[in-house]
Amino acid sequence: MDNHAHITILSKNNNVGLARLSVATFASELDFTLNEIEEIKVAISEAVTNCIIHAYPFEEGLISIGLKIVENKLIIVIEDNGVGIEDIDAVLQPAYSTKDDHMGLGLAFIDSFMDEFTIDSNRDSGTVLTMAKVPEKHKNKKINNVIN
Amino acid sequence: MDNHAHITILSKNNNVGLARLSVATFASELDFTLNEIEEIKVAISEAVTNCIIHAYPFEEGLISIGLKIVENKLIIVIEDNGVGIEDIDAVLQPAYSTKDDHMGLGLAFIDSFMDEFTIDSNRDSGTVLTMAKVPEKHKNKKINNVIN
Amino acid sequence: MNIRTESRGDVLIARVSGELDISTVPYFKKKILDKTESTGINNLVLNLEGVSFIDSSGLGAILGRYRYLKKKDGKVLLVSLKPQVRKIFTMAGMLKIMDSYKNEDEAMNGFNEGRIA
Amino acid sequence: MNIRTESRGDVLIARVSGELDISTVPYFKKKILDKTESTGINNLVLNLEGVSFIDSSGLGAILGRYRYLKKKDGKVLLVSLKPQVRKIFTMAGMLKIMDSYKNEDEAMNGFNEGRIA
Ligand SMILES: Nc1ncnc2c1ncn2[C@@H]1O[C@H](COP(=O)(O)OP(=O)(O)O)[C@@H](O)[C@H]1O
Ligand SMILES: Nc1ncnc2c1ncn2[C@@H]1O[C@H](COP(=O)(O)OP(=O)(O)O)[C@@H](O)[C@H]1O
Repeated sequence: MDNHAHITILSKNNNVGLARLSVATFASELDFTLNEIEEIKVAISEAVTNCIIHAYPFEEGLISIGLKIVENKLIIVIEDNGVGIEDIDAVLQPAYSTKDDHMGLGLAFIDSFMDEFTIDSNRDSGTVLTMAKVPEKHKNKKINNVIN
Repeated sequence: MDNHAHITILSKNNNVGLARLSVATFASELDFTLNEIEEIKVAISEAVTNCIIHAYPFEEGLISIGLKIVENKLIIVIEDNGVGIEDIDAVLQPAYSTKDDHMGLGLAFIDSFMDEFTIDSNRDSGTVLTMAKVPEKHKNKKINNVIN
Repeated sequence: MNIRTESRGDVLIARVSGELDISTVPYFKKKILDKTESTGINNLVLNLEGVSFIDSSGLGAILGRYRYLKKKDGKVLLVSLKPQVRKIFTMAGMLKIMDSYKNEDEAMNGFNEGRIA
Repeated sequence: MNIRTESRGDVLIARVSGELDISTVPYFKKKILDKTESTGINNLVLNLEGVSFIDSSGLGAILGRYRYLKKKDGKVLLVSLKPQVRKIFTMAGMLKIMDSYKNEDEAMNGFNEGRIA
């Protein structure tokens, strides 16, 4: 059942849909509900949009999306070689944005919708977002096992 | 408008849908009709299925899908590191298959549905399929230009 | 991929929906085989109205059912092929060996006419 | 992304369908701006029934229209939010500043009640 895939796209607005759809299709191998798939789509959309807007503000760059299924866990690694993040703690605050007309909710959405979420970033060498999600169904199973 | 993307998947039955959907989404940036998108989906399905069945008959391997839009042309390169093809002329014949229960129509479908199609293969180093398609709309334009 | 079946006399109707490719062919084969064996019915009406995608693996699976049932003097009739699905069947020459009908009723009539003749 | 608009008195109704993300936000902004400017209407009913996806870029674009029209004493009302769309609006706290209605008629009533009060 374990699977993995890798997608590289250019940081173009049009490619956000491609990223979202590919990841949703890959994720559908697991027992996610439609609602959970929607949450994954929002997380991908936010992460890829951040690469387009923030990581590569001046010219197009590459966005790498690594996908993995290990047992019942979907693991997604989104990587850019863009400008990087100076203060990771700051950007993780909801409503914090380094751009005036942005809501600063992207990373907060990712954090709410995914079970695990970490950021690694270095000024000028880029940013790596790692996120993971397990279908609710399987989480319940685990809890039931503990209870019984 | 030019764009490119790259997808790597494992040679698992389940991943054919992912390949098809990703390519269809990427292709939809061009002016393809729904019917043409369906044709592209069949071509991808055949090429990726061949990698799964023929290129890696014994164990899973990687399938690489390169996507490019250059002006109005969609270019797709599908590559495996599998067993390779011994006699390319032979396999290009419709109804030719090296497997008993297969129809031998995959490559014929690709050839009908795409405008350009070439195979490069070496025994034991794998196979590269390159195909390209231009939306009918734009082909007509070219012809009109010549006529006028 | 979803397959619902119904038997009407000596005809099994299978209503297939979803994508028929290498990932769903094993389920398709097993489901049709199980149903024809458990009912002993050798005539099959394949309603493909809900099939949104088919490639040569899907065609191969249908051809396989056709050959299997033909050996038992059964027939396979096709129903409700969408234009893009019909195109694939036509290109493969499969409409030369299997009849195709607009709807299930016409296909059932197709069986009965065959019998009177 | 598809946006159809209709004016009813001093209210512009915009029926949006498709995915509202960074790739469609420029079209959304331009379409709403053009229509409100050309009609001089500052009240907007956004019918999002056909919106199958929205992320924070989409929310940002709607918030932008809200701020722009508010400066002109206009209002933005939301109509027909699907559950997953409503969740995103709620999480962003946007339903605290914009009212949401089941359908267009109720939203139009919402405007009228506001006026009587
Ligand atoms: N891939 C990235 N590269 C560089 N900076 C980023 C990246 N992703 C996020 N950031 C920074 O984190 C901030 C917060 O991001 P987010 O919560 O998504 O809100 P927004 O995108 O609306 O600003 C951004 O304003 C930006 O400064
Ligand atoms: N990627 C590949 N690697 C190795 N052999 C291949 C590959 N693709 C096609 N072939 C060979 O070409 C033949 C014809 O392929 P095709 O026309 O798709 O029909 P089928 O898959 O039904 O056999 C196959 O039977 C196989 O021998």
